[in-house]
Amino acid sequence: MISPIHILTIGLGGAFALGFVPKKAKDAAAVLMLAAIALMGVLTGSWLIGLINGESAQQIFTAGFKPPFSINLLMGLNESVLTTAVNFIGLLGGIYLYRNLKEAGNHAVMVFLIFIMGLNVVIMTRDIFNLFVFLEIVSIATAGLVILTESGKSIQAGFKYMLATGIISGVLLLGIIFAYYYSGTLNIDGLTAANIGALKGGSVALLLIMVSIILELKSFPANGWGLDIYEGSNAGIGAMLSAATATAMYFVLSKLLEMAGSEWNYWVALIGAVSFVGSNVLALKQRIAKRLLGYSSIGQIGLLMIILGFKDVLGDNTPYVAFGILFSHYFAKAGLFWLAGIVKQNDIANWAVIRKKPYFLFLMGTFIFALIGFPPFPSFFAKWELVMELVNTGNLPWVVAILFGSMMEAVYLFRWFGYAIKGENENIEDFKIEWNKILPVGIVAIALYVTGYFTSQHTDAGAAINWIPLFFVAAIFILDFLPVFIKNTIAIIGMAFYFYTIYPDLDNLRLVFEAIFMIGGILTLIAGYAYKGTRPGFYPVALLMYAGLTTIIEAQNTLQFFFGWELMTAGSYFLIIRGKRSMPHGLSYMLFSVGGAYALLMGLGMAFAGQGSYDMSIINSISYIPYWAYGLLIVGFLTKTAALGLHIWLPGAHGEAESDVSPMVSAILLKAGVFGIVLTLIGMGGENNAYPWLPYALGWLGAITAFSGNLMAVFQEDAKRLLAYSSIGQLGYIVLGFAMMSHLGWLGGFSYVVNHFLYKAVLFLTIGAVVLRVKTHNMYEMGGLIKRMPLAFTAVMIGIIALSGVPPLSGFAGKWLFYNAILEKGWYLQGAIMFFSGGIAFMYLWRLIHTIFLGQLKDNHRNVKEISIWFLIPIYTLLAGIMVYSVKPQWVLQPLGDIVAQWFPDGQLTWDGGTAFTKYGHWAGTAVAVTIIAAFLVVTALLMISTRKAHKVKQFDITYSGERPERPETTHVAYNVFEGLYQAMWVATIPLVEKWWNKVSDFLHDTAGIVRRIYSGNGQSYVIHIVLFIIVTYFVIIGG
Amino acid sequence: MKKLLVLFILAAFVSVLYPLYSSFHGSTGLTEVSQFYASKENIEKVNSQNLVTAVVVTYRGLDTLGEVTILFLTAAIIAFFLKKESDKRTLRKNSEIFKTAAKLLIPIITMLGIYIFINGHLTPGGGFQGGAVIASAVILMFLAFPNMEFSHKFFESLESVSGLVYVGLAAFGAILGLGFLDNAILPLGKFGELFSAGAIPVIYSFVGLKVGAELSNILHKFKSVQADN
Amino acid sequence: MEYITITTGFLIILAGLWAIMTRKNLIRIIIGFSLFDTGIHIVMVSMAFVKGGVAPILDKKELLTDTAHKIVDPVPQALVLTAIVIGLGVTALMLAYAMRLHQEKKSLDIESFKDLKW
Amino acid sequence: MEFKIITTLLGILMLAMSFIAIYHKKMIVAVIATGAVGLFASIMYLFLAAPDVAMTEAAIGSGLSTIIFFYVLNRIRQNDKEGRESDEIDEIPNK
Repeated sequence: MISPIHILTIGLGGAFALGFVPKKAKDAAAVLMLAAIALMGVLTGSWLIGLINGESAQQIFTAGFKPPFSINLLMGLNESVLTTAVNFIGLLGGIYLYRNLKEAGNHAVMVFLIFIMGLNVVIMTRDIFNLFVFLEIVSIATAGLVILTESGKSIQAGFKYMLATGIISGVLLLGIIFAYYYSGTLNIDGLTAANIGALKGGSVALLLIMVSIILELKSFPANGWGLDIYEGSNAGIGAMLSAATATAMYFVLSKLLEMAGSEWNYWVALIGAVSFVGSNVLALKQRIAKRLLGYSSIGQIGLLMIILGFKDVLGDNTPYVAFGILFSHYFAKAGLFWLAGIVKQNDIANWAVIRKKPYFLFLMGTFIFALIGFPPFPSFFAKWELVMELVNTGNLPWVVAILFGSMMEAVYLFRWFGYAIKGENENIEDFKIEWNKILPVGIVAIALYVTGYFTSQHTDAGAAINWIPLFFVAAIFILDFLPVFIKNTIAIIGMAFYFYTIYPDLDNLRLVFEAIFMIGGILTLIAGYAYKGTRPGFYPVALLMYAGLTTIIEAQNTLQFFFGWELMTAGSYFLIIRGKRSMPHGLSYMLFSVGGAYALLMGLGMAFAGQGSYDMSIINSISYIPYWAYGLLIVGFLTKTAALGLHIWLPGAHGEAESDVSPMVSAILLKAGVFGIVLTLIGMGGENNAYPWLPYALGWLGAITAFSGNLMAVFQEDAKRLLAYSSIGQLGYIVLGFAMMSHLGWLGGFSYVVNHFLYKAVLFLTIGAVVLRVKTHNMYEMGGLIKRMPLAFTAVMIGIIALSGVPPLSGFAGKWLFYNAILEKGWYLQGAIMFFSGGIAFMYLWRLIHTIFLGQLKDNHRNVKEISIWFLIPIYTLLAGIMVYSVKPQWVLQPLGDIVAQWFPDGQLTWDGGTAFTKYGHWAGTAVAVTIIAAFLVVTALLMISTRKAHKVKQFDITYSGERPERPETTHVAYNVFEGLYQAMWVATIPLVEKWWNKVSDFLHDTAGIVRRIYSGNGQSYVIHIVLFIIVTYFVIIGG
Repeated sequence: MKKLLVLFILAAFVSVLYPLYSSFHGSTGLTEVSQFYASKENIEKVNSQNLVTAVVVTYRGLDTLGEVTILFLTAAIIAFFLKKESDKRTLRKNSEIFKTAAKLLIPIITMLGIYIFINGHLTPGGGFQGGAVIASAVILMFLAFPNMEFSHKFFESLESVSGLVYVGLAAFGAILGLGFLDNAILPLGKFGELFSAGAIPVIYSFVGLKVGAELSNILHKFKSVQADN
Repeated sequence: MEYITITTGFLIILAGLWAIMTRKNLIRIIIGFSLFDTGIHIVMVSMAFVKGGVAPILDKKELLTDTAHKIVDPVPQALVLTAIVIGLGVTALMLAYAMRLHQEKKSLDIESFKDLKW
Repeated sequence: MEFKIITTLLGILMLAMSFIAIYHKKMIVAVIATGAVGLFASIMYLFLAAPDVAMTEAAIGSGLSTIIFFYVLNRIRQNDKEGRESDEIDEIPNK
């Protein structure tokens, strides 16, 4: 193999040779540069391959003497990975900047080439003064590249950068010379052996070296100059700084950390944590895209520093974790910077323009999800490993800091993404497509997916992940140009086939949920046939959600579970934000989901602690602070069931979603949270639960959620929001049922799970279909639709009867079980609340029938048609389910009872044919249902016969009252019908929770707004920051 | 107010640096590394009379290569940074005496520069110093003949050629299997003579040419900006 | 002797920093930077000095025997050579920047270049 | 001994020059003072048995960089004359 020293020959030779290229031959210069970078890449790449295949690392000696007497370089595995990465991104960056470099002339081309070459040597060198020289090369080259596309701002940024790096490298030089004085060597390995940190002066020399490298990494808060350069320079250069330079500098830090000794680990981690959290909080107020990316880069480097600081804890896993985060950052940040250069919009609000070319939106989404650490990207697996190990070793405060910082990053990145997806884009100038700029972006996006896949294969837990659903999603994404009819068919067939292949592997508990997810999914997809055109983007994201759901069910280990959980979150987020006005709700959904996911992550980490396995069974025997662990798991799952306090995303998200999406996210998605809670409660020991306070608290939370959800539903004028609030209430029941931790409670809970799935799907599908016809959500704008849509009317009527829990329909089963369970448990107060909220439920359910279907038909609805047949098919299939369940409850409840009996064998129902017995009474489902349905039919028939001759009054026939209404809706009997109740109950409807979350958000934003003023823009202040940073670290680390 | 703050910060910074200062006791002898350089066997191996030159050109040759690159980089950056300036010149007349003196001096100074870097391995001085001296001859040329067409193309080519030769010599050592930048690619000669120390004088000469060319380029850029309007 | 020079070096470093942190004029800041650099170089050379040592140029016969005990340390000197040249490069570049900044706003006050902040 | 005294004097002189470089009203004088600091430093290097460094410092540190400073000052002064009346180069007025 060719010696890596020839990187210098190629790089410098190329740069010097560029002097001969005539000024006119601009293309030749740029091509020569690209060829040189490619050649360096081939050289390092061949080393990478060789080293992976077992070649040994090579020391490169210069001048024919061995170190420490001459400078040596090292090409080991890490070096080969990183130099290849630098050359790769350098090549892509060169292609991206092709035109800019060409226009700037041969000199600029030389600078770029030397910049890349310098980074290579910085990575490889093992001599500290040589490191200094090549760092200077890199920073001078950077200062030159900043002004590549010159503007007043970029020159300012460049000057500040020069000033700051000048001071930093001066300090580094001081440190180096004193290190030489104490140790007599400049070789990094020699310095490691000399252990100069033990001397008083030596420790200061070491501090100066370490701190200057840390400062070069633009650590918060002495990094104003770094942010300026990200903002002020060409986006292509920003990409290089963030991807290539940061990567190389990070490796330098890790090299020097070896030298500094393990005492420094802690301090590097601490500085990293401060940088990660600080930078991400300050970014909250930032609205300029490139500067925002700068903040994010600094944050990511902080995270990497934490990893480096914990390298002893992470042990052999360190490279895996560090490379996972590093490569996600490297690809994603380069991609985002490049996108910023293509889109050419400073203000993140104007990024809505990216939507004009949907594939760019996809690229942006890829990068943002990769940065935050969603699957299937490498950062997901790395973060998982990191949190698991840190929790395992009891470093909880660090985990909290990491997750808090990540959360902040998610806030601003998703806000940005939200603007891109939903912002107003009509008046923004569209951007041009230049192929040399798009190519690199596409390549890094693909690279993210590929590296993600390979990262997952590295660990046993990751290798167990089933990628088939995800590949299916990818396939349907590629077929996105096809019409709805074809894609829908493919999706349905695919899901059905998948369900068919996996159901034999599932136990009964999982089968129940999988059936809800998959059969429910297929039924709601059928409604999709009603849509015309291609419906771009719908199928990939819907299937992504289902892929996540099925992964949760199938999960054999906690990593798989979390993988599925995040996929499901991502998919549902995209589904939700498809609605017209759903963006703000989409954002809050995502943030609650991310927060919940982090709670889960921490809980799963505690489960891992001490058990050393990722098998799903570990949550059955958590031994490390189990109260916290189970509590965190439950809180995490409660974000998906929208328990009170964590619910504010739900009404908007479900209410504003598309007609066939609402049932998916309401009837189906919420059950994922329930599944998680069930798993957790089983883990807590079922009947032998050792943590009584948790279910007790959970029970109260469920009861209060049920009450407030139902109460809020009463005051809604919007039909879909009404149903959404109703879901919150219903989930409250479910949570309460499971919290009772008894056979009957669980059976009630399960019966509600099945029921809620059935009727909420019916109601959302029907109301959604009606909305599609009448083009409004507001109930007072509807009325009398029974004449136009009798089938829809029937469906809603059956649905609300099932929901309200009165006999004869299936809802009654749940209610009956509940009251039995409450009596048995003795939770009378909670029971009373439940009973009360059941009453409240009638007050809104009635309105669904009355205001939409009864009363006067509006003029503009004279000609509406019955809802689409494609909605009617799933609706009536589900109705059939409700009827079967109602008439033969034992068919459902007996199997469910068997499932529950695994953990709660006591207090079972006893069955005698179709009659269920508890110690409080009995219930014969079939008999009751048949009797009541018969009576109902008789009464209806009688009524129809007797009212044949009734006189019909038109809506505006107001001769009787003699008044002319000023606003037509006030004539609607259902308009503001509960004003009286509202007068009495308004206290309970104050959105206290929402206010509290707003306060939290305002507090963080205000803090960011104040603190970021330290970045005054004055280069002089930045120098003061740097010196202060050195002083503070000195006093903290070495002491006075 | 701000000055008070800075004073305070500097005071604190002094307390950071103080341990370095207080633990400095002067050097009583050479470090292990420099003892190695000063050992008889290695002096013979490199065969350079000036040990600093030996260190600069061979032992730490990679630094020097980097350093030359930095000047090259600076020249390139300044060239594309300041290129938007037009190249008009002011017409200034210098006295004939000055011009004649310059005509005499310029070759002498250039010769001096060349002498300095060729003898870098024998006497104090070398590529950087010689290069700087050559650059000062160029300045004199600017001053004496402000209107003369300064052939910066020549200097750019000189820069490239000497750079390429430098890199080539360095790589040649690696290709021969001796090591990057090894001076033993040329015969070592007799200690203390001009043709000694292997490739050191050759390399240092090209460093000198390169540095001279680079500095001249930088100066020319600044000067042509100055002559604008 | 080396004590005196190293003290001078450190004091010039501080003087340079003082100029960088308090003076508003860009050129003055660059002068400060140049002083800061010079100070560091003086510290480095002082470090190389060995009492009674002569310059590491072996132009006398007697220096060839037991060289290591007669000369000063050549390594820091070599490093300073490099550092001085690098310093020149950085200073020149900073000056070029200052010139362009002045063209931009017709001002040399560092306070007037705060377009990028927060 | 006399070396020590001379070195001390040199040191004091350098500090004085630095003071001038930082505070003298005329920028030209300040630049010259900076060059002088370099020049004295190179004398110091000679005392410290570092003739190579002394040569470099004299030629580059105090020679060439001073010339570049002059070029830039000159250019800025011309710029100022085109642009406005005020001559900011020497002193920035207090705001």
